[in-house]
Amino acid sequence: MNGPMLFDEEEALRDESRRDAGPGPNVLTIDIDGWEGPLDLLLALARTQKVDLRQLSILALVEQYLVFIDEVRALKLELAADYLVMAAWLAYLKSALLLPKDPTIDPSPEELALRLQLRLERLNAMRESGARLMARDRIGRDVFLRGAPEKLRVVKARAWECDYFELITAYGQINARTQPAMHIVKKRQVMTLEQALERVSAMIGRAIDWTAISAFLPPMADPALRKSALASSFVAALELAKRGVVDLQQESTFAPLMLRKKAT
Amino acid sequence: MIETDPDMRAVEATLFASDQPMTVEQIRGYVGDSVDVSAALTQLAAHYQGRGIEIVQRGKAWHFQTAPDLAHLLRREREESRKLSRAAVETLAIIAYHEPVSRAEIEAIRGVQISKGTLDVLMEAGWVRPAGRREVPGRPLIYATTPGFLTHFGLNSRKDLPGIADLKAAGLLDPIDSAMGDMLFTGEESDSELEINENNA
Amino acid sequence: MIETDPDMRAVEATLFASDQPMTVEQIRGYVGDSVDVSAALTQLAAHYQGRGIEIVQRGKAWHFQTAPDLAHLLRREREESRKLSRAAVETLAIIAYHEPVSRAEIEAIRGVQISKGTLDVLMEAGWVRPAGRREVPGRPLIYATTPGFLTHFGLNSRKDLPGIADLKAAGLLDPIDSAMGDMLFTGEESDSELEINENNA
Repeated sequence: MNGPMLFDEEEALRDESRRDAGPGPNVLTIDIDGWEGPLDLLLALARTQKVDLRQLSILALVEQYLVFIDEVRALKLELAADYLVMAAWLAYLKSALLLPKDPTIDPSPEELALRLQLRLERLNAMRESGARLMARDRIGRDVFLRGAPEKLRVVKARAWECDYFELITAYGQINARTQPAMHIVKKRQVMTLEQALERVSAMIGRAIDWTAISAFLPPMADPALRKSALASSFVAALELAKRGVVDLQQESTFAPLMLRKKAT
Repeated sequence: MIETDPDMRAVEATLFASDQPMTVEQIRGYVGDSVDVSAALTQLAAHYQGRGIEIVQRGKAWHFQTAPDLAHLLRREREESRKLSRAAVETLAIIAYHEPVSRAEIEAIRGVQISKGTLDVLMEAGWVRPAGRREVPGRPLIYATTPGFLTHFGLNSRKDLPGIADLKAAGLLDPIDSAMGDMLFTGEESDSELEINENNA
Repeated sequence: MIETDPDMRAVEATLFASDQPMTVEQIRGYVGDSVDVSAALTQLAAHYQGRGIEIVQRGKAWHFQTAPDLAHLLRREREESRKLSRAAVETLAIIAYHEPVSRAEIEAIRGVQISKGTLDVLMEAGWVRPAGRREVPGRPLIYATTPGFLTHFGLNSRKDLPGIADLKAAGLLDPIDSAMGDMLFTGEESDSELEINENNA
């Protein structure tokens, strides 16, 4: 036995006949590698009985297997372990079948034998089905498809999407982008140093006691102007202190800055 | 006259031009919704009966092919189609007749482990595909055949698998345990056969 | 009956399976010397007349093909809509507002070069067409919009396009300034922090 079965019909037939000639007692050219495991070997042996597998003599099969294995071992060919495991199991099965029935043994040897037979039947069924499948009218071997089909084509037509708003917005943005840039500084309300000097000088005249600088700011809400007024009033306070018009006092860092008219 | 029926002409031309088997829906995508594609295909198939080429249905898909009895004229001697190993053929048969089936189930039937390449070869050929997982411990992958399998082997459906009805009737597609139950139940006959054989032995 | 003529069947299958047009001699190489290939071809050609497929002779070789009048079926259009790129929208807008306009003029207005593909896309969309050449040195191509452009954007004429003043009024003209405004606005928030300090003061 050699190699995988090829699905050339002739070769398959030749292969089959070689298999069926099987490993008879006179066959010395035994190639154990040709078998796909013990079940495969068992099936090939079973087929040499030339009966329907349902009529198979399991005892005869066991005998065939054990003889075969012995021959192989006599030739000092190496056997894979699973063949030996199967041989041991079959030897057990054989003795169990031959011995008087012991109802306590479960599963019974008859059941084991039946199981083995069923497995062989199933493998055989699939092997035959496979061969029949391969023998069908297969595309590229028995039936042929059209050699040069025109082929169907799917032509992709692209529809471009763009809506009106996008179009005019784009134009607006081009214009905005390409218009010569002119930078105008926004007018801010500020209190100049002069204004602050005037305002603080006027107000300090009326203040007798220490007064926080925030009291000198214009009371209106605009925070921008308020900030400007604070900065200018602070500088004005320093200026007035320099001129000797006011006293300044701050208890600690970030504490309110206090102003008072300098005592004269 | 058949030749001038515009629907049939359209279906004929479409299927003929295609390099793939086509389903009714796919054909309709080309010939338009107004055409009764199924009817046209049936008529065409009848029309080509006995000719050198034929229209066949494989699963849901249809295609043109040469008549099988002309294989001897067209077979290219040198370019033998892919040769499958025995393991691959058996594995394919087991998947086809038992699908969906797990690797362990395939191995149980064959009595040997499947080598890594075997399933790959079948999948590469486009005949077998993984078809989900079996909801048992370990969630093994299960395998089934493809539409391409039906096409390649000229099967209209899995029911056309050679001998599948007989195998089913004989219980040869059932797992051994359930088969055992049946046989022990109907019992006697096979037992007695076995006994006879034993006597022969 | 024609269907059962074995010579014709053989020639039909051979020609069908071939991936090349075949001469009478080549066909004979497959079907055998006993077959009158020419006669079979002539009969087949007659047989397919008016059908969805036909057998034709080109030079010395014969082949099957689908009927030419059905070619439109074998091509199926699939629409695929895609958004116009930013560059394409701007280019289209410039052409619409300034037409007819040359590529160099478009680039001058956009302030950026346009890639060759941009105008192609607009022409493919059917919104822009070449509209002659500008009679200046180099005679550049000039572009204009098409009636399809007006239809697509729901315009009666180009005069319906909003003018610069309209765009300005709609706030579409100065995206940069408004962005600046946003920044000033967020700037004020930090002012309030200062105020808190003032209050503390």
